[in-house]
Amino acid sequence: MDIRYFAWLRERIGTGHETVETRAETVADLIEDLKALSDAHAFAFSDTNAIRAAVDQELVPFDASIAGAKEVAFFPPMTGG
Amino acid sequence: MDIRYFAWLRERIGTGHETVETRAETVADLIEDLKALSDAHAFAFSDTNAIRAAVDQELVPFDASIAGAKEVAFFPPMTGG
Amino acid sequence: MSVDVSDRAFDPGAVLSAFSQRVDGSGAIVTFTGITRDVSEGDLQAMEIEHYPGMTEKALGDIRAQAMDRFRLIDAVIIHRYGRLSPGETIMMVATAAPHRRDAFEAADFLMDYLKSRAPFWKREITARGADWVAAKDEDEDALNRW
Amino acid sequence: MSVDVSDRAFDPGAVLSAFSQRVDGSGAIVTFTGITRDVSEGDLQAMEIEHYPGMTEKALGDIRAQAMDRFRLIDAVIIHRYGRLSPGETIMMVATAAPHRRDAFEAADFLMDYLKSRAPFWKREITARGADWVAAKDEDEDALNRW
Repeated sequence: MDIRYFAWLRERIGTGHETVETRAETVADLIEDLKALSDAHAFAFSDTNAIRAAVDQELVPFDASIAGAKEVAFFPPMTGG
Repeated sequence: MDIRYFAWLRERIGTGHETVETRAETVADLIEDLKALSDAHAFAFSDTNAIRAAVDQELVPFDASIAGAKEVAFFPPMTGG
Repeated sequence: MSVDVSDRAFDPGAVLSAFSQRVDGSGAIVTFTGITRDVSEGDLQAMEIEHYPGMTEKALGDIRAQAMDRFRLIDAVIIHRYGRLSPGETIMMVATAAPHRRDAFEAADFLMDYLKSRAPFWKREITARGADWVAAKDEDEDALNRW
Repeated sequence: MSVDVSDRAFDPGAVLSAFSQRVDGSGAIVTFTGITRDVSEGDLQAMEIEHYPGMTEKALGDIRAQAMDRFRLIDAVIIHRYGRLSPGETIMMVATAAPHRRDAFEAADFLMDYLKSRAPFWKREITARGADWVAAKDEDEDALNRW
């Protein structure tokens, strides 16, 4: 599964893109898997209130399913406009 | 005193500008004087709900004083924008 | 040029370009452009706009000053035409510049509401059936109570 | 061009000129232009805007479609830049065209509220002290409850 990171999440993890093998069923499960990857991941995901997720480029809540997803992205709240 | 008319009030009275001698103290008094000038004036001022007034280019209610005024204008509700 | 009353056509894009270049420190610019539109029954040939020279400039200046006073603005302009306009022509425009978007939006909205009912313009529609003065709408007068 | 995401500079006036010429039947056009502004302490050197290619275009297209659906509009455009911008440069713009002014105003306001919190852009301010990600404001999220 393709995982993408943006803004300070990308900086903390040290990459904007990685591929992971996971049996996670939801975004929340996936975050737990990712936190186990490294100290940097654990730190980046330490405050999940400050994080948003998109599954296949659609903004979703953390209890959303990732079944069949090709790409899951994590990022801070957006600051467009 | 210079009296000015705009839009359909001007059309009904047949002129956009006239000079009148008046002892009227308020806009309402002045309207009574003007109505006496001709049938066209009386017709033009028959529905004062549909008329607005400006004294020296300032929108005012009908009970406003015209003491010392140089110019009083009458017109329908404005439709700018 | 903060208030401009003229019978000449103008390009709203050129106004926005010039305005955006001069309002240093703005984070937000809002414009409203009014266009001659067929509001009757599909056969508008022209729109004639009468105004009260002298009072018009004064009223627009007052409305602009009220907006500058009431909202946190960097600048505001009002442009309004009079004379004969064809369908699709630009009648008027307001532009507001502010540090924050809420002020820019509200000030433009405020300017439009006041301009509709407090600036001495009168529109007449020319159609195949003749010429008719556009009636003021109660909702335009009521809109002033929002502020 | 209803949604445009690009790293190139653009002139909001040129956008309004082109938009106003193509929206036949409109009575009202509203534009909002966002400009890079020093929101920190007077020493902004640049603003860097990161985005999520692919999702950005999709999100802006969805937001535009919602506005077209919710308001009586003739057309709407959204333009948003990414990359490095200097203070005073145009970041983004929305334009809405409608028969009536209320729809044009509300749709532009709606587009801005959604774009602030639902389009995947992240701003970073570059100052003499370094680079800082701009934090999202609670009020921006709250603004969505207006609709």
